[in-house]
Amino acid sequence: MKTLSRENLNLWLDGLAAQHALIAPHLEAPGVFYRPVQRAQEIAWEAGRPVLPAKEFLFPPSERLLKVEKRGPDVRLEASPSAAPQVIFGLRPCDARGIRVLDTAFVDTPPIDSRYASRRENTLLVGLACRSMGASCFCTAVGLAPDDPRDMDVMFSDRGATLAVQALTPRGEALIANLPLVEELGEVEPASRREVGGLPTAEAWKESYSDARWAKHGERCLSCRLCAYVCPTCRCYDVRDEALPSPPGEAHFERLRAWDSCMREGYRLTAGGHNPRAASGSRLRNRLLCKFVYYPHQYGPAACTGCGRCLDACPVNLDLLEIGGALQEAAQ
Amino acid sequence: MSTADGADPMYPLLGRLVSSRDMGREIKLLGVKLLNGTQPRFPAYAPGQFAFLSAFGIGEAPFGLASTTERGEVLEFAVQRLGSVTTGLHELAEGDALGVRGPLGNTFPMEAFQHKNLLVLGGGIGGAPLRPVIHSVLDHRQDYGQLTILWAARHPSLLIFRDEYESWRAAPHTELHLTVDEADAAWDHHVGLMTDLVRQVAPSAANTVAITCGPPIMIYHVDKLLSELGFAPEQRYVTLEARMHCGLGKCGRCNMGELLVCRDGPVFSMAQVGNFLESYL
Amino acid sequence: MSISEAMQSAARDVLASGQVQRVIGYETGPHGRVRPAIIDRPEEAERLVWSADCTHNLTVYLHRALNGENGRASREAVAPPARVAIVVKPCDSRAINVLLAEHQFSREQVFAIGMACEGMRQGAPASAPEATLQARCLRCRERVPVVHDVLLGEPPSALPEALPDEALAHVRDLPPAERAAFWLSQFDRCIRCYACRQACPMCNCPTCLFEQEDALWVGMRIAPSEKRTFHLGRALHLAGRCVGCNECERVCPMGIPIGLLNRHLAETVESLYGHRAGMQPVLSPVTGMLSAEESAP
Amino acid sequence: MYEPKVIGFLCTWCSYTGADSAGTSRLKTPWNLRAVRVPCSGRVAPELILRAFDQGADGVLVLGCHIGECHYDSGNHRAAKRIPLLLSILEFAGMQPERLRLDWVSASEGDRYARIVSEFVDALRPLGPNTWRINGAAPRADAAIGMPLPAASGLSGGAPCP
Repeated sequence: MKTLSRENLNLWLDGLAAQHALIAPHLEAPGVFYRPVQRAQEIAWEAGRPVLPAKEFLFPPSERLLKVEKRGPDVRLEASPSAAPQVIFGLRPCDARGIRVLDTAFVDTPPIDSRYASRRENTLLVGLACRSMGASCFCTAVGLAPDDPRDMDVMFSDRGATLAVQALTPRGEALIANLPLVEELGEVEPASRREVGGLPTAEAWKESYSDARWAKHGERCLSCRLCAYVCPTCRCYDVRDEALPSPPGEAHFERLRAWDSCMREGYRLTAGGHNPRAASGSRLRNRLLCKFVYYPHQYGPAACTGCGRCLDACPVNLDLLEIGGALQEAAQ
Repeated sequence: MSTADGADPMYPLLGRLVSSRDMGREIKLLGVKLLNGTQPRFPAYAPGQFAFLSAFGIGEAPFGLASTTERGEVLEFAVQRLGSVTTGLHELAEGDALGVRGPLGNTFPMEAFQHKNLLVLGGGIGGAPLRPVIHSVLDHRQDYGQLTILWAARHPSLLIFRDEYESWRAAPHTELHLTVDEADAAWDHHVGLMTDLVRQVAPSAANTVAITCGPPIMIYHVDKLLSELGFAPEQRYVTLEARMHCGLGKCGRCNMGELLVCRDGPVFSMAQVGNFLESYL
Repeated sequence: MSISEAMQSAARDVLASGQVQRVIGYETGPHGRVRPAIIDRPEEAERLVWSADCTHNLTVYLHRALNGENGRASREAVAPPARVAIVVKPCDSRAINVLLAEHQFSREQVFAIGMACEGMRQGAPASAPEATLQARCLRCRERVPVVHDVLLGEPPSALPEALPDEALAHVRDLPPAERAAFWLSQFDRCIRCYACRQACPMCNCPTCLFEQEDALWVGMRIAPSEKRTFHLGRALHLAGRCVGCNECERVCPMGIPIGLLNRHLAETVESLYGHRAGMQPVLSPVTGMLSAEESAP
Repeated sequence: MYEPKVIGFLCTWCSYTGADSAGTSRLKTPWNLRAVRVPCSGRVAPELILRAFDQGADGVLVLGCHIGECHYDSGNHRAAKRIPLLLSILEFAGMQPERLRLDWVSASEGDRYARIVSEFVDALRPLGPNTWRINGAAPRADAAIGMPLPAASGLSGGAPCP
């Protein structure tokens, strides 16, 4: 195993922050967030799972798709600029998997989303293994582990005075090529795992489509978008044109895209005003079935990384594991 | 977004409105020609596909292509004024610039329809994406069997492509049946819902494919009726609508179960979407 | 009989006798978290609980339930219940008064199971038993719901001294530039998930002004300026209507102290018009005419 | 001296004509005010004023008919109710209160119009540009402020790692 002293790690991170945008867990008043940091000192080391996943650095809450400039009958379109390099440090395995899941929709499935792809090409994922699982974590139920390195470019595991380092991709190799790594005997101690039951099979989710309980769950749902916006894999978006300040005689606009969620009441409205998912139960069902049935069908992987954010943050305790557990029981 | 050749499919091509013609109450047929220059041409497209039109500064919305590649390079769209984008498109004058993104979505399997009888059921503005089917059949009349068109609207003023009815009727082995929910004084055709008209025409399911487009409630009931008339799910096609934002299978807006209307559709056979139709309603 | 049992029995009775078709109360979910429970059958009443974790304001469900926007997942229309029983704390019951004044439903459609309230604990709906009361409860002197058809529990004979709103005073006393920086850093965290709005019983417009598709009032960007406009605008729409249940702040995943905005305006309205929202079923004075003395030249 | 950009919402039945009569009486009024003619001061929803500030206004002046003289009977009552509350929340959010003012000007009060606009602009000048408008991201000031904030609810169950 190769290790790096904490001192050298901090020096390296300071250096990275000077070259690229360095994003890492950072303590802001009410909690820990992935934020751009200037120095290693600003990193929250002993933090639990950050409040939000790192999705916003690849798929920002809102961004410009293009700028439109109208001058009389003429129209000029201007594409938005491309992304700058960034390193996300201290990424949790669940959040790295979230990014891999987004990749399948935005990059791996043609046509490529150039904005996402440009950010993704310019982003390195440097993980920090969790030593244990939090109360609401269920990464083990979706085939991950608290110290799962698979979706990272580089993985660090904290061993106290030193950290074990492992590069998993050529880009990761290049990133740590000049680090003063020390070869040490022994293996990295695996994180403590907790097996979490309750997650139905894709087949059982699919079978649940006409289950009467969706309506009961829907009665409690407030139709906010919290679960989708704290989710590492929810990627629905809305597109609209908005006016920009313009010089005299011209009209400037920007075409924006911004996060949207299928939990919103008017989300699935058709142009004629018909709403196929007017009922909150059908929206909840759609979101959960998207995670485990629809998204895998469209893009490959299941769109749940077991981070447990939706379990904790739901104002009315709509619990994926509880809903799923009951469905699995019904299926058996 | 970029395709294999590096073009950005979220980036619209610039076009000009070459014609804007009133077809019915608040319904216009827009003719769009792409600007010459360095831009790539609008690729060849097939019946069933759709494209996004941008009213710059207001937004973008998907519309079924109502023209065929064979009949010329002008792209035609039937646009009913409903919301902000359609209002913006209606207010454009001939010569104004607009954006076009497409063609997107799948197509009607016109080859598989050859030598079959076709039953085309269009309700209101839902008739727009069916016009390319009708035109393709009329332009290759010998390749298809009997063509029966059932055309409906809430009111005669909402019937689209009225100036083409003569030519449709004049084609060999072609029938056109009209109905409106509510007639005006000049109306001398059937009055009633599309389902009434289907019952009256009583089409035979033998060697026939039915293609339906219209409001969800019409699709649902017409489909039920066709099933009763002996049309198997594989013989019943629909083209569906959703207020999508990308048309590329990304934005997630248009899913119907595991299918995306934009990428897997908009044309579906009932064998694919029969189970979901209830939820679409 | 414990207070939870008394509540279960009240719920069972009104359902069994057909007085109501639905009861909205509290139950305990996984990991001991208390959450809303919506039950339609008397035998489900045993699920209901009452504790210092019942912090949710359930009146948010009243408008939806009585207007037929239920959670149905299929095409069949389900008739809305004619009358609904709801478990209310004193603060929640004030929301019923506001909604009654705004004609969202009629008094006859609601059977209020009032709870004599001693305050909710910090960390609710999953607090530690030794946790102290929420700050909003320490400031509150109401122990009996202003709207109730049955009252459960014993209101205490003597009330503790209500605590002053230190957080509000603190923000008010900041120099303007620091106050602006403070709020900007708070609003900056917002992700526009609209949990605050959806959890609010007063936010029942069919389409929120801040989500109109024309973007004339506020743009769709999830950016500081738009977020600030949303929060300040929403606070204004709640002036004279907010009952201080603090659900907006509780549900916020980003820890934004939204309640401060509402409390500031509630105090302003009280000092200008002597109005406290929901104490009676009367409209907010903010939407009406000036009184005779105010409009004197 | 900084010249502020002021948006004036003027009721068409009174203050808009009042501005005219200030002009015909050749009264000097600051050029800083850009008038928006509205049917009534009651039309001026607080969101319009928020929008004006978001778009870069240094000050917003709302002028309506005197109480009792509203063309629609009670429109100005609504303005009198809402705008003080808007001012209160804007001040609470850190804006200088001098930047928003509601007042009454009748059609014949050209002198009063000129006086109010001058007063308003004079009060704005020393304040300098309004920092309310945000271009791009907000300065991420850590809320290092001695106040207990609500915990972010997404935090409660996180893993106690690394």
